[in-house]
Amino acid sequence: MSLWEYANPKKFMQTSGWLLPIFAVSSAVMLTVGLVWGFFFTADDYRQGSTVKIIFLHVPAALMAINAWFMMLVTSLIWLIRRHHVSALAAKAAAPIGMVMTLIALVTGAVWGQPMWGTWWAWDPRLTSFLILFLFYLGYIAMWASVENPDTAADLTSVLCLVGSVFAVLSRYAVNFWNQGLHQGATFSVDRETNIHSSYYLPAYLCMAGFVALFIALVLLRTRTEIRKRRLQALLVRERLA
Amino acid sequence: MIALFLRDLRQATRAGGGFGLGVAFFLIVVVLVPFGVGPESEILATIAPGILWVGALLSCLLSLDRLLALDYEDGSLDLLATAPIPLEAVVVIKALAHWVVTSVPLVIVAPMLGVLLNLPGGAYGWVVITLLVGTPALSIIGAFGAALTVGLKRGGLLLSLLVLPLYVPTLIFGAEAARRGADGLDGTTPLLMLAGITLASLALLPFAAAWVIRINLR
Amino acid sequence: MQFQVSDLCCTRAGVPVLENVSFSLSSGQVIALRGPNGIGKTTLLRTLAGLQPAQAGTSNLAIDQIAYGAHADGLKATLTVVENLQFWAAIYGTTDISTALSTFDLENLTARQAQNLSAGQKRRLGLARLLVTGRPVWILDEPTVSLDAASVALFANAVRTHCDNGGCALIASHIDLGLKAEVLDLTPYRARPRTQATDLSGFDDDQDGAFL
Amino acid sequence: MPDLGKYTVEVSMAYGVSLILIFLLVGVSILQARRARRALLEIEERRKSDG
Repeated sequence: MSLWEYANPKKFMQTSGWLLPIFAVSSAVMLTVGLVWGFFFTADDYRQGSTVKIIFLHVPAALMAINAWFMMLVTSLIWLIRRHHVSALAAKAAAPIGMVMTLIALVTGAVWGQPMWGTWWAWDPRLTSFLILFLFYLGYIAMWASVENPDTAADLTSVLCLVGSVFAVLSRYAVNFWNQGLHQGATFSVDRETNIHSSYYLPAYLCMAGFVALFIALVLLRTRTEIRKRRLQALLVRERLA
Repeated sequence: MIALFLRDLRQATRAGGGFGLGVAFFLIVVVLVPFGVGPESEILATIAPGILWVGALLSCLLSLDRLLALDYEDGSLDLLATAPIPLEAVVVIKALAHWVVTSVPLVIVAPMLGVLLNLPGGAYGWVVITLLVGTPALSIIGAFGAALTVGLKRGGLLLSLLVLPLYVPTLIFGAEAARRGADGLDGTTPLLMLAGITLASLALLPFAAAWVIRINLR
Repeated sequence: MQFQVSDLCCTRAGVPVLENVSFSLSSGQVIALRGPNGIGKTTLLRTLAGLQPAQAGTSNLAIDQIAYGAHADGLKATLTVVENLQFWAAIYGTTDISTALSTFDLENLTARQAQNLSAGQKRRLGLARLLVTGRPVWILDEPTVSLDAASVALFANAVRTHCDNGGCALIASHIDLGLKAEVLDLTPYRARPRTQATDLSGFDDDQDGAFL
Repeated sequence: MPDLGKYTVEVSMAYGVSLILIFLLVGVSILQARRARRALLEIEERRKSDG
């Protein structure tokens, strides 16, 4: 019994088949409870008013946006080293989820910034980093879409993910440096961790757990789809050869 | 390897090689900016270092899809991959030739175009130095992007999409150093960062690019 | 020199096309690859040249003994005949290009740019590249395309001289070159498509079987 | 609807857009999953009946 057993498509399909509903249901429950609680039953912050409620979407989405990329990095490495197809397909499956999460983080960040900072968009280091992350997701997905041979596509996107990760980290530091440089604009950044009142903890954790479960459920579902598509393609090739 | 470098240079300078196109594009970008933002010399002076950097980056990007695609189409890349020199060296040499053909002219004309943008006097040296230090990184990162898209029929647009986010740190440090210079401050820190990026890219990306070319040739 | 290729399995776009290809090649020998279009001649040659990995099997042809000649000649349109040849000579660390020029009757074209050559002349220049590599094993993919009868004879002569000097060649070609060549027909090596029954849940049991 | 004070538009917009995006993602994923499963079943049935 080892982790690599799940690299077998059949085994993966079996296991993910019964894991998927568990994660889907638990994510739905946690998200509903967490978001309803957060939206309807939390008090306004004394400084930020009701905008503090955006935190229940913003923070988990941002968390998942980064985690999704991290997962893609790990699965890409597994593909490059051990050549397990499922791993490469999981990376492919996770990319659109990560991109949507990044988009949510950006949109909620902008909406939050409007009343707090007086502007929809500020080149705040964190927002900027997420914008760059969004571009990386875009490039990664475009790369998958434009290469025909699935194995070549998996190889190319894996290397892209590897190099992209290095440059994403580099960008993060560069952006920090850039905006704290001459332009003392960094007064914007809201220190979310120390500002948050303890009554927000529980719904916030619930939402985070809900987002994690949602991410896992979606990755499983989309990986299953990708495996089937890949299989379909293989069968068509076999028919053509036969 | 010198032969490869000379071949690329010779090819670029012959008819249809695209030599000078980058500089022309750079000129057009710089000339268009004042029409877009207005003729106030104050504003132009503030944004001049940034415009010069963005213009250099775009002209570099413009010529990237020729970097490897031409060799792929005529079969030279196959033959180079089976030749005695390592593919990593091929990538470095080709990026170097690309740099000499596109970026070096840019560095030379940048001060002249700075005049058009009312670049502050102290900034000329900084712009030239940052471009000189930063553009090799643009070429080698671009070579990696070109290697990723080399097998694709219409890879040009995808190439830009892939390469632009990779250019962000280089652009930030390069433009920041130039801007600090323009404001009469010390830009050494971002300049060192820029040099670091260039050196690290030169050291590591050829391996990634060669890896990707081999994948694409399969 | 004796090269042994055994049980080689080649894939094209991840799909096996040739299985268990085995042959041996010794110095002075010419092997002509035969087989219908699409059987995988190019794939086999590219695999041997080290441009793509073999799925299984071994070949003791070292990459640095092979001069590979593909469909495309790898010529630069704006460079002259001499410049093109000199470039490849420099890449392979040789200096003499005059033999190559004379063997393929290119001496009158030396200053002509490659873009102004006819298709046959280009091909001859592409083949002349083989001579400046100085490598013993020639792996050639359809070398005689667009060559006229006289040029084919030039080429056959070049191969003969190469073999007399201890080299050898593996040539995929549809026409008879007039060489004393051993014929290797690839038809029996065509990979059998997997036809094993698939259950409804849809996946073969082995690791990657579902995808190949 | 709770009293969101002067930030009603912003907060409801953040929730609205996010939920729409999430539902879109889930919807598209499910749609693609169905389509892939149907296509695969179809071709496997065909292969079976062909022998």
